[in-house]
This record gives sequence, C-alpha cells and structure tokens, in this order.
Amino acid sequence: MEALISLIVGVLTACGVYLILRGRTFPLVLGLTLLSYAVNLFLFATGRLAIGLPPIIDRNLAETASGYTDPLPQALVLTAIVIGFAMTAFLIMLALKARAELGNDHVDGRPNIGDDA
Amino acid sequence: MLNLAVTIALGLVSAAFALTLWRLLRGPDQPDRILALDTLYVNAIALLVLLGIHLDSSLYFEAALLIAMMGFVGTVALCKYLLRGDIIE
Amino acid sequence: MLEILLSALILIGALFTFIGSLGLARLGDFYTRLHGPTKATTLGVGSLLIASMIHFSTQGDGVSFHEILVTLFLFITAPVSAHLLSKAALHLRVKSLASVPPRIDEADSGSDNR
Amino acid sequence: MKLRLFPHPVLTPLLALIWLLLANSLAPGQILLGLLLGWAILIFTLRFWPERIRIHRPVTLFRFLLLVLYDILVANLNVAFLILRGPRRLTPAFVTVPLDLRSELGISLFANTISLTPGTVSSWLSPDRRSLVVHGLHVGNPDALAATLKRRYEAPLLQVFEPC
Amino acid sequence: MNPLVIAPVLLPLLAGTLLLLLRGTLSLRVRRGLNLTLVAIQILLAAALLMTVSEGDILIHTLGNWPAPYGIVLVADRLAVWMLLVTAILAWFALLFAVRGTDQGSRHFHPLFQLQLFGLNGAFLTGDLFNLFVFFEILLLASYGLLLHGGGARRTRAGLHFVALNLAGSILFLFAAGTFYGTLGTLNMADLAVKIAAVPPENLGLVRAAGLLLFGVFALKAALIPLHLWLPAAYSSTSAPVAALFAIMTKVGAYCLLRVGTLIFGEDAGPVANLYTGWLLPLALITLIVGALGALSATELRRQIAYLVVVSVGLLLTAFGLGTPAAIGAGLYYLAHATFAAAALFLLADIVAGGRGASLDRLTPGPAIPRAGLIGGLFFVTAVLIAGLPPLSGFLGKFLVLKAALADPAWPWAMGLVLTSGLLGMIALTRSGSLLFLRADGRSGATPASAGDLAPVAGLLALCLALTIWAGPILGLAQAAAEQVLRPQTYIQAVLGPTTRTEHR
Amino acid sequence: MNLFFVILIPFVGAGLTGWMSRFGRTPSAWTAGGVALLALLCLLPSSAAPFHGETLVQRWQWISDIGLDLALRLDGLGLLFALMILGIGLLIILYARYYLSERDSLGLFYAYLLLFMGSMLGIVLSENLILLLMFWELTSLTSFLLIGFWREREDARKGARMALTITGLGGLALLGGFLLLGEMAGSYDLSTILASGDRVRAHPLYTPMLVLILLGAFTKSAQFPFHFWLPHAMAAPTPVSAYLHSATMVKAGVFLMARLFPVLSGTPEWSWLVGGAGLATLLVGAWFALYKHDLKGLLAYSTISHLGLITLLFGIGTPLAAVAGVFHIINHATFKASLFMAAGIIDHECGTRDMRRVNGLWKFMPYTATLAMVAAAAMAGVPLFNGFLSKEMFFAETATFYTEHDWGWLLPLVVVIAGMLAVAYSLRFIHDVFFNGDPIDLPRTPHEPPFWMKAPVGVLVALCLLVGILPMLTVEPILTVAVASVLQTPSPVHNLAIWHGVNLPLLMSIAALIGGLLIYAARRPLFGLAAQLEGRLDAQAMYRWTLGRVIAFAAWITRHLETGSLQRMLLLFVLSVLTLGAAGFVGSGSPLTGIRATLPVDILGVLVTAGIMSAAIGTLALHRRRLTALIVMGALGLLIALIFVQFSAPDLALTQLTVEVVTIVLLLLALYFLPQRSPAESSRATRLRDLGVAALAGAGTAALTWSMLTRPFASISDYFLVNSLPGGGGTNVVNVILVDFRGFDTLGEITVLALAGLGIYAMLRDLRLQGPTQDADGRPWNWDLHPSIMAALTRLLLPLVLLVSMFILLRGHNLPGGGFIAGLIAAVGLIMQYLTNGVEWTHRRLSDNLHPVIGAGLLIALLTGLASLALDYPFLTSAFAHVHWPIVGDFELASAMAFDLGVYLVVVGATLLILIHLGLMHRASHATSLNPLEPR
Repeated sequence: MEALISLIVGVLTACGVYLILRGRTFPLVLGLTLLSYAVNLFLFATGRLAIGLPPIIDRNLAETASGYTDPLPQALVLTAIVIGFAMTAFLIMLALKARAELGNDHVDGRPNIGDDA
Repeated sequence: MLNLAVTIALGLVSAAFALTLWRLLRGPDQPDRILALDTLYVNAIALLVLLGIHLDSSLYFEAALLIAMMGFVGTVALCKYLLRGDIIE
Repeated sequence: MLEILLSALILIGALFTFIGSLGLARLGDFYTRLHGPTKATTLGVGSLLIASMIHFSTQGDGVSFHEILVTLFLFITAPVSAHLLSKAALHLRVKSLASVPPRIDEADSGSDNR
Repeated sequence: MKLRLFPHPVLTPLLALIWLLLANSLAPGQILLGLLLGWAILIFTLRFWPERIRIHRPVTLFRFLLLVLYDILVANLNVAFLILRGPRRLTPAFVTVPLDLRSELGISLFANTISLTPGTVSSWLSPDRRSLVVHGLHVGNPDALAATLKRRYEAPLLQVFEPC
Repeated sequence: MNPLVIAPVLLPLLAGTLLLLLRGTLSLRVRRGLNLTLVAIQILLAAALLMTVSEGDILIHTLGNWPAPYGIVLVADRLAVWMLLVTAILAWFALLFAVRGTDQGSRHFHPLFQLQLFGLNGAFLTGDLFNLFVFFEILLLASYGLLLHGGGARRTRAGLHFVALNLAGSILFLFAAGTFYGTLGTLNMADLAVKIAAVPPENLGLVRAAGLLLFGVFALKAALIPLHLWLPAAYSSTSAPVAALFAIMTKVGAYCLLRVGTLIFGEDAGPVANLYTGWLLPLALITLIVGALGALSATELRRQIAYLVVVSVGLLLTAFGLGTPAAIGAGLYYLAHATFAAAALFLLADIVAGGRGASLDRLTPGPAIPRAGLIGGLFFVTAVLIAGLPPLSGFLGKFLVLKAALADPAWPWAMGLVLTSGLLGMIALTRSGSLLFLRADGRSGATPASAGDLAPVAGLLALCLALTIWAGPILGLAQAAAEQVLRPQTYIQAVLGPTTRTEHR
Repeated sequence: MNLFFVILIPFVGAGLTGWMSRFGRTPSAWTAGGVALLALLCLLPSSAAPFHGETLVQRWQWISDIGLDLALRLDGLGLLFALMILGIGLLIILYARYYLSERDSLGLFYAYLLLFMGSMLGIVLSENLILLLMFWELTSLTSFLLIGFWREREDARKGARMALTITGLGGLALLGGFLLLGEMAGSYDLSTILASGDRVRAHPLYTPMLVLILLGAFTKSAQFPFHFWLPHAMAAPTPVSAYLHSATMVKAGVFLMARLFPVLSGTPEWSWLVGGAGLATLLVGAWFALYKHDLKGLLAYSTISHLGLITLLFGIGTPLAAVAGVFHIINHATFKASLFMAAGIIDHECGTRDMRRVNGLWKFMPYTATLAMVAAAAMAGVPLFNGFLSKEMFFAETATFYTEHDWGWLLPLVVVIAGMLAVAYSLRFIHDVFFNGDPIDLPRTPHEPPFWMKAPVGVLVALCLLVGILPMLTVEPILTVAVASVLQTPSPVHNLAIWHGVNLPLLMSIAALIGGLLIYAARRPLFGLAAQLEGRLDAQAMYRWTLGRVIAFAAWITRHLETGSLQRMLLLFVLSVLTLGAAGFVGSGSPLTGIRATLPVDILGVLVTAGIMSAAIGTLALHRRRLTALIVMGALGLLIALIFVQFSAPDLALTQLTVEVVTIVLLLLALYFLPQRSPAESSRATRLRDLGVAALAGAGTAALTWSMLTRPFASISDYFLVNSLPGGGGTNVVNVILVDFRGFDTLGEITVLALAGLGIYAMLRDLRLQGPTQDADGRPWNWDLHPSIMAALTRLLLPLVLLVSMFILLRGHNLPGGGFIAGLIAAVGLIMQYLTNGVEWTHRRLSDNLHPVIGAGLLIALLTGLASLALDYPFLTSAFAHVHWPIVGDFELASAMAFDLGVYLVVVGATLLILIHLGLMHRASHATSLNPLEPR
C-alpha cells in the first residue's frame, strides 16, 4: 500500500510539474492544483497509513492513544487544503486580471501572441 | 457470508469505477465526460457505503452525503457551462 | 436470515451499480448512455443504502435512518442532472442515434438574438 | 408579524425530522435543536422559495409516490436488461410530450419522474413550457409512450398541484 | 505568561479586522489616522519587548496553554524582537507615505496592510514550523493584495509571477515540513532541534533532504540566486509604499534561514550540524554580484533599486553564511540598514517618477524634476547609503561583514565579490543619479513633491543616520542577538523547559 | 577636543553657508571664509605639539567593539596638510567669490567646498584607519559634486562620474587593504599600526594588502594607468581644480603613502610598485602635458607628472627621498594652485583656454602674466623658486639610486628626460599664452581681473619665491616635523639651500633646462607625433571600453537570467529543489527503504491508484482541451477524497470533496473568460525536457514518500489522542487539534481565507472582461439562462443543505466535521442558488456585502482567544463545560465551538465573496433574459 501511495504522490507531482511549466495560466492553475494534491497526500502520509482507525475517540474506551491513526497530519492537511484553496482562488482571479490587462492568457502576457490559437 | 458479499460487491463497484473512468477519459463529447464524472460520484457513494459496512463504521456516512450533494453541484455547474458558458449570471 | 438479506441487498446494489456503469461504457450514443447511470445507479445505490441502514440499525447502537437522506438527495438530484446533461447534449448537437426533433434546433439557435 | 416569526407550520417540523435523521437520535435535546434550526433556517430561506407550495390532495400525492417507487424498480430492471442485451437491439427515440402542467414545480416534478422511470429521460423543455421532449432508450411506439407518461404521471400531479 | 509576546501578533490582526469592519463607518481620514496610530503602537510594543529581552531572557507564550512541543509557542528572543522592531518602524514610514494617496488606488489597503504585519510578526515570533508556514501564507497573501494594489498591466504580470512562484514555494514548504514531521515526529522547532541531534543514521538522508528543501523555500523568499528572478519585476512594478514595505519581505526569508540554520541545523545538531552554511555562502556571494550586474544594466530606477535589494540580500546572507557571532551581528545591523535604505529609495523613486511626468523613472533624459535640488540631495544621501559608501550605516554594515569575513577561509572571495558589487552598485547609482538629476532637458515635469511626500523619506534617512551615530549600542544589540542565536540551547530550554518533556506522555 | 571641531566646523559651516546664500553672494562668501578661518583657529592651539615631537591623539568612543573610534591625531604630517588644506582653501574661497558668475549658486558651491574641506581634513587628521577611509570616500563623493557643479555641461557630468568611478574603485580596494592591514596589526589605530611595520611586512598577505592599498592611493593620486580621470575632472570650475588638483584631493594618495610609509615601505614589492608607477606617471604626464592645447589640460597632465614624481620619491624609499617627497608636496601645492588660478583668470577674461588662440596676453594683463610666469618657472624647476629645490633633491635621490642598483643608471636618465619635458611644457605655458603674437579670435577682450582675484595668486607666488630663496627660514621647521612623522624617526640631515656646489643633480638640472628649451623649439614635429600616439595610448578610451564591456556584460547576463519568463523561473525552481533534495539525501548514505512493515495491498487501493494515475495522466494529456482537463481533474479530486476515506481520515475526505467542487466552480467561472484551448506553443524538445524534469520531480517525491513511509517513527500525536477528550473536550481529535491544540494555525488559516477574499475583491475593482458570445466551436449560447427544472428543485434543496451544514458544524468537535467543512457546505448551497437562479434573483434575497460576515467571523475567533487572555490564561486557552438543562439533557459547551463558529462565518463569507464577485464582474456584459417568450 505504501508503494501505491508513493506512486500516486510521484505521478501527481510529475503531472503537476509538467503542467506548471506550460505557458498559459490555466494549465498553471491545474498544475498547481495537482501539486497541492500531491503534497496534501504526502503530508497526510507522514502520519503513516492506517485503515479503519479514524482518530475519533471512543468515549467508552479507556483513554489510550493506541488504536487510532495519527491525527496531527490530518489537521495539518486540512489547514493546507484551506490555504491551498485560498491561494488557488487568488491565482485564478489574478489569471483573469492578467487576461484582461495583458490581452492574452500567456503567463508572461506576451504582447504578440494571439488569444485563441 | 456478509464479508464475501461485500468483497464481491467491492469488486463489482470497482469494475464499475473502472468502466466509468474509461468513459471519462475516452469522451468523446463533453456531456459524456460530465456524465461519467457524475456516475463516478454515485459509484463513490456505493463504495463508501460498502466500506462502511465492511469496516463496520458509520463515520463514512457524511462523506456519502456530501458526495451526493457535491456531485450534483459539480454536474449542474458543468452543464451550465456547456449551455451558457457563464455559470453565475 | 438477516445476513442473507443484507448480502442479497449488497450484491443487488453492487450489480446494478455495475450495470449502470456498463451501460455508460457500452452503449452507442450519449443519450442512450445517459439512461444507465441515472436509473441503474439510483437503484443500485438505493439498495446499498438500505443494506447499510439495516446493518447499522441491527448493530446495537440504536437505529440508523440517516441513509434515507442520501437516498432522498439522490432521487431529487439525479433526474435533474440527467435532464441538464441531456439538454446540454442537445444544445451541443451531440451525435444521436435517434432523430432529434427539429424544433429543438430551431428554438436553440433561431431565437438566440445576441 | 406572526407570519414572519412562524413562517411555515409544516416545513419546520419537516426540517426537524430531517435533523433527527441526520443526528440519528431521538433525544429531547436534539428534537428541540431540530425545531429551533428548522425555524431559523426557514426564516432565512423562505424568501428563496419561488411560490407557496400548496398541496391539494395529499392522498393522491402519496399514491403517486408509491407508484413512482414501483415504477423505478421496474424501470431499473428493464434498463438493466436492455443494457445487458447490448446496444445493437435498442431503438432509441425522442418523443415530444405536450404539457398540461403549468406551475414550475409541477413541470419539474413531472420531468424528474420521467427521468427516474421507464427507460426515459426528460431532455428538453420548450421555451413556452408547453411541451417536453423525452428521450426513450427503447421505444416501440412514440405516441403510446407519450400517452402513457401523461396518463400515469401528469394526471396525478395535475390533481395535486393544479386542480382547476 | 507574558502577554507582551503575543501582542505584536494580535494587535495587527485585531486592527485589520476592525479596519475591515469599520470600512463603511469611518471616514478615510479617520481610518488613516487609526492605522498610523496602531502601527505606532506596534513600534512601542516592539521597543518594550526589546527592553524586556535585552537581558537575554527568552520569552515564550504557549498558545492555548498547551505545553511545547504539543501546542504552538511564540518565542520572543532578541533576534525575533529585532525583526519586529525593524518591521514596525518600516511599516510606519511606508504607511505615512501611503496615506498621501496611494491607499486610495484600490479597496482594502488598510486592512491588508495590517494583516501583512500580522503575517510578518507571526512569522518572526512563531516557534513552530507549520505555524511558520501558515504565517508565510498570510504574509504572502496580504502581500499579493498589496502588490497588485492599484492595478496595471506590468503590476499584474509581476504579481502573477510572484504568486505562482510563491505557490510553488508553499508546496515545497509543505513537503519539507512533512518530511520533518514524518521523520522526527514533531513540528516545534526547538523540539526538532533536540530530536535531530539524536537522529539515527538511517534517517539522516530524510532529515538532510528536508532541511535542504526548507532551504529552497527560504531561498526563494529571500531571493537567493537562482531563485531571485521574481524580485526585480515584482518590486519595481508595485506602488511605492508597498515596495518600501516589501523591503522587509526578503528579510523574512533571510531570518528563517538564520533561525532554522542555527536552531535546527546549528552546532549541536550532530551529523547535520551546519547544513546550511556550506550552501549559503557561495550562493549569497553569487547573488551579490548578479544583483549588482542587474542594477548596472537596469533601465529604470525602480528596477535598479530592486536589484540593489538583491545585492543587499546577497550581503546579508553572506553575513549569515559566515556563521560567526561577529558576522551574524554584522548581518543583523546591516539588515536594519538595508531595509530602511531600500525603502527610502523606493519612496524616492516614486517621487522622482511623479516629478518627471511621462518619463517616469526610466533612465533616459527627461524633464527636470521640480525641487530637483532637495530631491536630488535626498537621492544622493540615499544612494550613498545603499551603495555602502562612507560614512553612513551602509558602509558600516559592509565593513562589519567584511571584517567578520576575514576569519573565514573564503575571505578572498567574500572580499572580492563584496567590493566588486559595491563598485558596480556605485557606478549604477552614479549613472542613474546623474541622468535623473543632472541631465534634465529643461522641460518642466509635473507638480512638485510636497514636504509631506518627502517626510517619510527624510524620516527613513534619519533612521539610517541614527543607525550610524549610535552604531555602537545598536551593534551591541545585534551582536547580543547573534550570540543568543548561536547558543540554541538557551532557546530550546526556554521553549521545552530545563528537561525535555517526555514525561507528559 | 579641538581636532574634532577642526573637522566638524566645515561640515556644519557648509550648511550654514548654504543657508546664508539666500542673503546674497557676499555674505555667503564671508561665511565660508569665516568657517575656514575658524577651523584654522581651532587647529592652531594644537599646532605647537608636533614641533615638540608630540603626536596628539584625541579619541571619542564610537563602535569600540570593532576598533572603530572617532580617533584623531595631529602630527607633523597631519599639521602640514591641514595647514595647506585650510590655507589654500581660504585663498580659493576668496578667488571663487569673483570667479563664479551670477548664475551659479555660490552658496551651494561653498557648501560643497566646505564639505570637501572637512573631508580632506578628516583624512589627514584621522588616527583610525577606517575613519580615514570614511573621509577618503567622502572626498570622492564631495569632489563628485564639485566636479559636476556645472551640471548642465555634459563633460562636467561625465568627468565627475569618471572621477567618482575611479576613485571609488580605489576606495573599495583601500577598504580591502585596510581590513587586511588592521587584521595584521591587530588594530586600526595608526599608532599601533605604525609601530608594527615588521610584523606587517612579514605577513603572508603583505603583497595583496599592499596592492589593494596602493590601488587606492594610485587612483586617488592619478597614477598611471589610472591617471586619465584627472584631465576630465578639469570640467570643474577652476577654483575647484585649483583646490582639488593642487593641494588636496590628489594629494590624498601621496599623503596615504607618506602616512603608511614606515609600515609598508622597505620591501622590493613596495619599490617596484610605487617606484614603477611613479616613474611611468612622471613620464606619461609630462609627455601629454606638452601637447595639450587646453590650458587646464596642460596643468592637469603636469599635475599627474608631478604626482608621479612624488610617488617615485616615496618608491625610492630612502629617508632623504621621503624628505624630498614631502617637500615637493608643499611646493607643488603652492605653484600648481597659483597656476590653476592664473589659468582661471585667463579663462575668465578670454572666454577660452585654447592655447592656440590665447596668445600675447602680456599686453593685456601684465600683472597676472608676471605671477603666472613665476609660478611656471617654479614648476619648471628654475633656480630661486621652490620647485627647483625639491627637484634638485629629487635628482639627487635618483642619482644615489644609480650608484646602488644595476641598471640604476636608467633612472637618472629617464628622470632628466621628464625634467626636460617639464621645462618644455612650462615654457609653452609662458610663451604660448603671454607672448607668441596676438590673440586669435577671442570671445572677449581680456583685461586685468579684479584685484581680489589676483591676490590669492600673488600670495602663493610670494610663497614660491620665499621658499625658493629662503628655505631654511620658511619651510624647514614644518618640513622637519612632517618628515619625522612620515618616517617615525627624527628627520634625516638635509640641507635646504640653493647652492650645493657643482654636483650631479645640478648638472641634471641644467641638462633638463637646456633640453627643455630644445624640445620646445622643436615642438612642431613633436606635436604630430604626439597626436599619433594619443590615439594609441589612450587610457581613457580603455576606461570607456572597459566600462562599456562591463555594462554590456551586465546587460547580457541580466537579460539571460531575467527573461521575465515565468516558465523559466519555475523550471529553475524545480531544478534547484531537485538538486537540493538529491544532495541532501544522496549525501547522507541512508538507504532508500526503511524497515517498517508495509500494509498489504487491497482492491480499493489498486483501484484508487489506477484511477488517480489515469486521471492525472489524463489531465496531463488533455490539458490543452481545458474543460476536459477540468472534468478529469474533478474525478481526481474525488479519488483523492477516497484515499482519505480509506486511510481513516473522514474529516479530510469531507474537506477535500467540498473544496474540490468549489474549486471546479471557480475554475469554470474563470474559464469562461479564457480561451477554451491552450495552443501548442512549446517545441518538441521543450516538451521532452519538461517531461524529463517532471519525471525527475515525480521520482523524487515518490522516493521521498516511500523512504518516509517505510520508516518507523514516534510522534507527539499520542499526546493529542490522550488529551483530546479530557483536555479539549472533544472526541474528534482532528477537530480538537484544529480549534484547540493548534487553534492558532486555524486562526491564521481563516485569516488567509479572509485575505484571499479581500484581495480578490480589491483586485476585481475596475476589472471588466468581455465573455465570449459563443462557445469554442462557434455555437451561440443557449437561450435558457436558468433551466426551470433545475431552478425549481434546487431552491427546495437550500434548507436541506443549510441544515446539513449546521449539523456538520455542531458535531465537528466530536465527529467528523467542523466549521470549515460546514462553512463550505453552506457556501455551496448558496452558490447553487446563484448558479440555478441567477445573480439578480438571488440578490434580491441575499445581500452581497459579505465583508461584515468575514469581519465578524474573524472577530469572533479572535475574541474567543482574547477572552482567555483577559482571564490571565494564554491566548486561545479553551474552556468547556458539561451543562445539564432540564428536558434538553446533557450537552457540552466549549469555547472552541465559538471559535469554530468564527471559522464558519469566515469560510462562508470569503467563499461567497470570491465566487459571487466573480459572477458579478461580468453582469454588466450580459443581456438579461434571452427567452424569446419571456418579457424582458
């Protein structure tokens, strides 16, 4: 299972990296989204993988730390997801603004590039 | 027996997943893909329910509920996009 | 007995889910493909949810009816999705095996005055 | 004023019921909370409701719902069979159904029912809302299908929502 | 539990929230005054904190009353407070300039400004790696908002690049922080320092990789070569007060490099001791020279200043890369100077651009600037500061760094490159200065700058003058901060208590 | 204390003078003169000390830690220079009052001049080397201002810049040299340094240090090959030239050599470097001086030549040579200052300085001519004038050198040739200007200048004569103490007299005089030769070329680095990160795989992995068809949520699901305004390269993940699991971490969200985008704005959705959920209304002013934390209680819930703000209802 997760993280990173190296804002956003998927999974996996052990304390059982997966990475990923969302939203808006002010959706706003190729 | 049923069911749903994914990637038209995405959401509900039974945990219910809601919103938004381009107008 | 019922429900549900997706994958044009998921999966997921309901209600922690909510949601939303998808496909003139009534074309393009 | 404070005598308990479903509990605290939320949320959302929904014949509605449930079951089996049989033997067709329903909700419910039941998906509503185009997966006689739909679903809906 | 520690974080957040809520109620004048007052209070707070920590105490605030390393702690040591003070002072002058009109260019300038300070102060104070990430995001997002403030094609393009690159940086930060957590099982920086010293050899690779990935993050923020390319466009295209405020932004990266480099990868870190120094010094020196070349080749004043900021980053990180107490102390002194001087120059560039009509700040002959004598004089002084020429603080900073560099085997490189970059910077500024002020083609430019426009510049220059005159005591503070930073044990003990807190488990 | 004031007075006086200028030219001049005089008076009380063999040191603490104090010293050398600076300065102030025209701002000029004077005094009075360096650089800066005083003149600007560049280069080298020297001597105090000469000379870094310091001295003193800036600095007003290039600025370099003479000299390196440079400069300067047609150009090159002479003397390094050197410094200052002033008078009166036109002025201004001729004779080394004495000593030293070294005979020979040239250019100055026929085509008719303009020249010329005739009475005492402080030993026995009998130096002088006459006689053919040589041996062209190359290189490298291409920046970033990560891991020798047992693979895992991989690659492959890529990415988000579900993270799954949908809606909103397809822009090679980089990055993160996952670890999380219920009052540990253990993170996180909302809102102002009127395939949009079937049903769903949202909010502390997810759900529910019913419809029901919501949310969260602070607990300390109410039963109240409510409000507010305002942005560009049957 660990190998599969590693594979997923790797593939997501690779696809994300390729996409952010494209010259348009939209693939850039897609690429960064893929990269944040990758990093969220990675961050999540730092608590190691566990099946069927969600960190919801059973009130009836004694206060013990065993039998639950690591909750901290989950909290971190939650924060990271939210922040990633905010950032993505901002970037998308900025892409639109760039489109409006630079005339095309190239990341560098090249003046001599047509819009719809 | 229940375990066996769940395992078989998981296999079936997984196969459904795979078929849907294939349609998603294959297309050929955008509505096909959106339909596939919608179906994927429904399949995911099935998967979660099965997983809940399998792991004997009701913690997955909210996820199923949310998938039902969010899948709908996603589909509506995408269809609206195809129809009008502008989805909030 | 209960276990048999559960197993049957689960298998039926999974089978219908599968068939729905099979239809999505196999059928010839978009409009026919649309039928599979909207119907087969509602039943499939429906019976799985009923199975879950029974399962958790009999586990001892009291009744579990909240699966009804998911079902309710699905029953409200699935047809709307299907309708919208179909409408979009018609708008896009997606290839159809059945002949498309001409008035759709007229209304969709002729009256657009922008 | 009274209307503002207690906007809907039926919906608040309904929402409270849904709350209990969600919470999976019948504790008194939850019931109270459910009613409270049902009341508060309604106050906020009532203005989003397009028209006052008025149900004229609850019994008919209930009968109609049972009928639909049954039809869904049958339709599913039917469609599953059709899918398994293979795409070659299908005769899909678009069928135009003239509408007698006028209210938005009525039309919507009708269309949804069609989509949920026998091998049909409501595909297109004409701009004047006088006819609905339905796609059938396997249609032998289009006119017969249209007639069935009208009789089986539109008629009860007309009775429930628009008895004139 | 000293509330003074958390006040510099909470005050801007509260201020930002209130300014947001009161947007419709209060007039612009009142909001400006309010904002200025609030920033002034932050200066006082930072000064009070500086008094408190000047004896060498490290103050902590355990948020939520959870002990470290479980909860998040804020740690105020000399270094952090030093950064707070520099930031607050800079912010006040930038704001003073902004309230003369720039703040009207777009909505929400004032809340964004305060939230920017929230992010900055939090980043300086936090003792938790993930919390640092969060504050990075706050200060970045606020800076995006401020950067784009006012709009325009160039600004938008630069903003897009800045945002995209920093998003990539944030993702990298998470990878690094995740690797730390996944290997050492903690996020508190002091705890990380404790755990890293005892890391088993088979985990060494992960820890080192995590450390260097983090280095990459901070290098991006600090604009270390080759990750400096976002800076010139971003700084040169934004509005003047924002660019002035941004003078501190690169220093955040530098601060983090210093903090992590000394605390987690310090002398006591066993097999990973001094992980950063080997990378920092050469890169910093190359940055220095590349920045100087950029300044020389710039065709606009603001771009030139932006490159001079790169130069200052290079010198600052050279100091940090040398790693001795003297060098770090020199670096901290230089940090304050470089921040104020760059800010002054950015503000001045705006006045220049405003005075030259359509020619803006392009380095081509253009109309004469109204009040050229006064503005030119200020420019001259600022240029002397920035170029590191005697007798002002720029020279002192450079001299201190060079003197400290003599103890390092790489001193010939350091000396050669620092001096060369100084020469190039001087040539660049002479060229632009003589072009802008001496070579006017007689046409008259726009309306003259008012005394109010020049006051913030003069104020910042006065600060630099103060840095020069009281160099002795100020350097003493910086030196003390450097020595404290190089004794991470005191930090660790302050955060984790005298015994490492394993009995809590 | 007084030394401090000597330096401070000019600096303060500069401001005063500038201010006085508003009252007129004369008050300004009086102030300037008064300031200089005051400084001189301040110096006088101490001036006796050097004559008693004392070195006065005064010290104020500045940055004592690093050995940088305001330490000043007064010894013979310093006194000599200070007197020259102040004395000649006074004369220059007087002169400038009449020289500068009404148009020039005299106050500014005096201010600059006084600043320069103060800096120069600082150099000569500094005890601390670094302090000296600071004043050194200040002279560069102030001379930049002075040279560029006539800012409207191109040559003035260029000359000033060149001077600053060259001397600045030297100053930086000097900094390096001083740093090394201070390190070797262990102090920057001259007293210490002067006493540790042996240690310094034996130090392995002696040579680099020497080179650096000499670089500083040579550039300042215009030694070959850095001499070229000086002639260009002649664009300055003549008083400036007279001051800077006779007595002060250029003398700083030789002063420095004199100052450090005991420490640095006495090694072969010193002799070769200093002597070589001096000799070359002596010759080159003299040669060019002869052929300059510009009067000031001639003087400039002659200055260069004389500076070379002094340098050469220090290079020879004997005590007597030092005597000669110091003596010549004095002499040169006097005659060159007067010559410059004379040249200024001529320029002033004739309007030109071109010696081909300025002829026969004897008839017009005989007094000036007399003075100038005397000074020129001193320059030529004619007996009875002071120049003769020092030149004689110079010849004597070179002659001594000849006896002691092989090839030493060359030196006297070359020196005599230089002497001849000096005689020749002096002769040219006299003959061409004052005789040689009549003036040609002068802009003005010359006549004698005002008396006060001639007076300073007269004073200096008188000094030339006095020193030349009565050296022992005039110059000997100060010379002796100055030399003593140069050598740090008592001055060697020397005899200043006109007549030493017939000896070799006298013969050399005679040879020089005769040779000079001959050369001048044969000047015509030589001019042609010089013109040819000038093109080749042009150091200034080399400077220009070098500077040009440097700037071109800078531009080249900057252009290639900073292309403004984001793709490049990102590529560099990825590559840097790969390098760092790989270097970190590979360098450690750790194995890739650890020892932790792995989980068995199950069917769901395979399914999800396969799904994610195909969806990710699908996104990649289809990325140019944007909508398609977006749909595929939607599936990807769902699959990721499934991973969270599978591996026990229900909270994450919920969050991922909701965020995914909101993101898709957001992207769709944006995509409307963007092209529907990405053009294929990058070449095949680029794509392959990017694929390679991407694959490497993927491999890197995969390896990192694998490596980490296969290693056991212990974390702080057990604490959270144990304390969540008793300490935090919740069973959902993730939520308790979010709102309690790490509530501060969450506070930051919602700030981020609020900031995104505000930033976007701010950015959207004035942003107007025109959406396409047809889709990518050229089809017009559907007329149906809000398909009624969709609209009718989603309205019904809203209460349901809000109910779910409240449910998720309230249970979050104990079960999966929480403020963030709940907020997103509510936002989605509301957005759905916008989606299906349109902006206008919804707006009639829901205010679009969401700032209060965001602000209130932030405030609630913040106040929750502050409440604990008010109770003297740390910020965000939570409290919870079990409450029992009749009927309702037991329930829990936790402050964390209030915090979560704040989170909820911020999320709802920010998300809606972002999405709605994007929707609103193009409301203007829209026609309203398009249904042909509905009324508009």
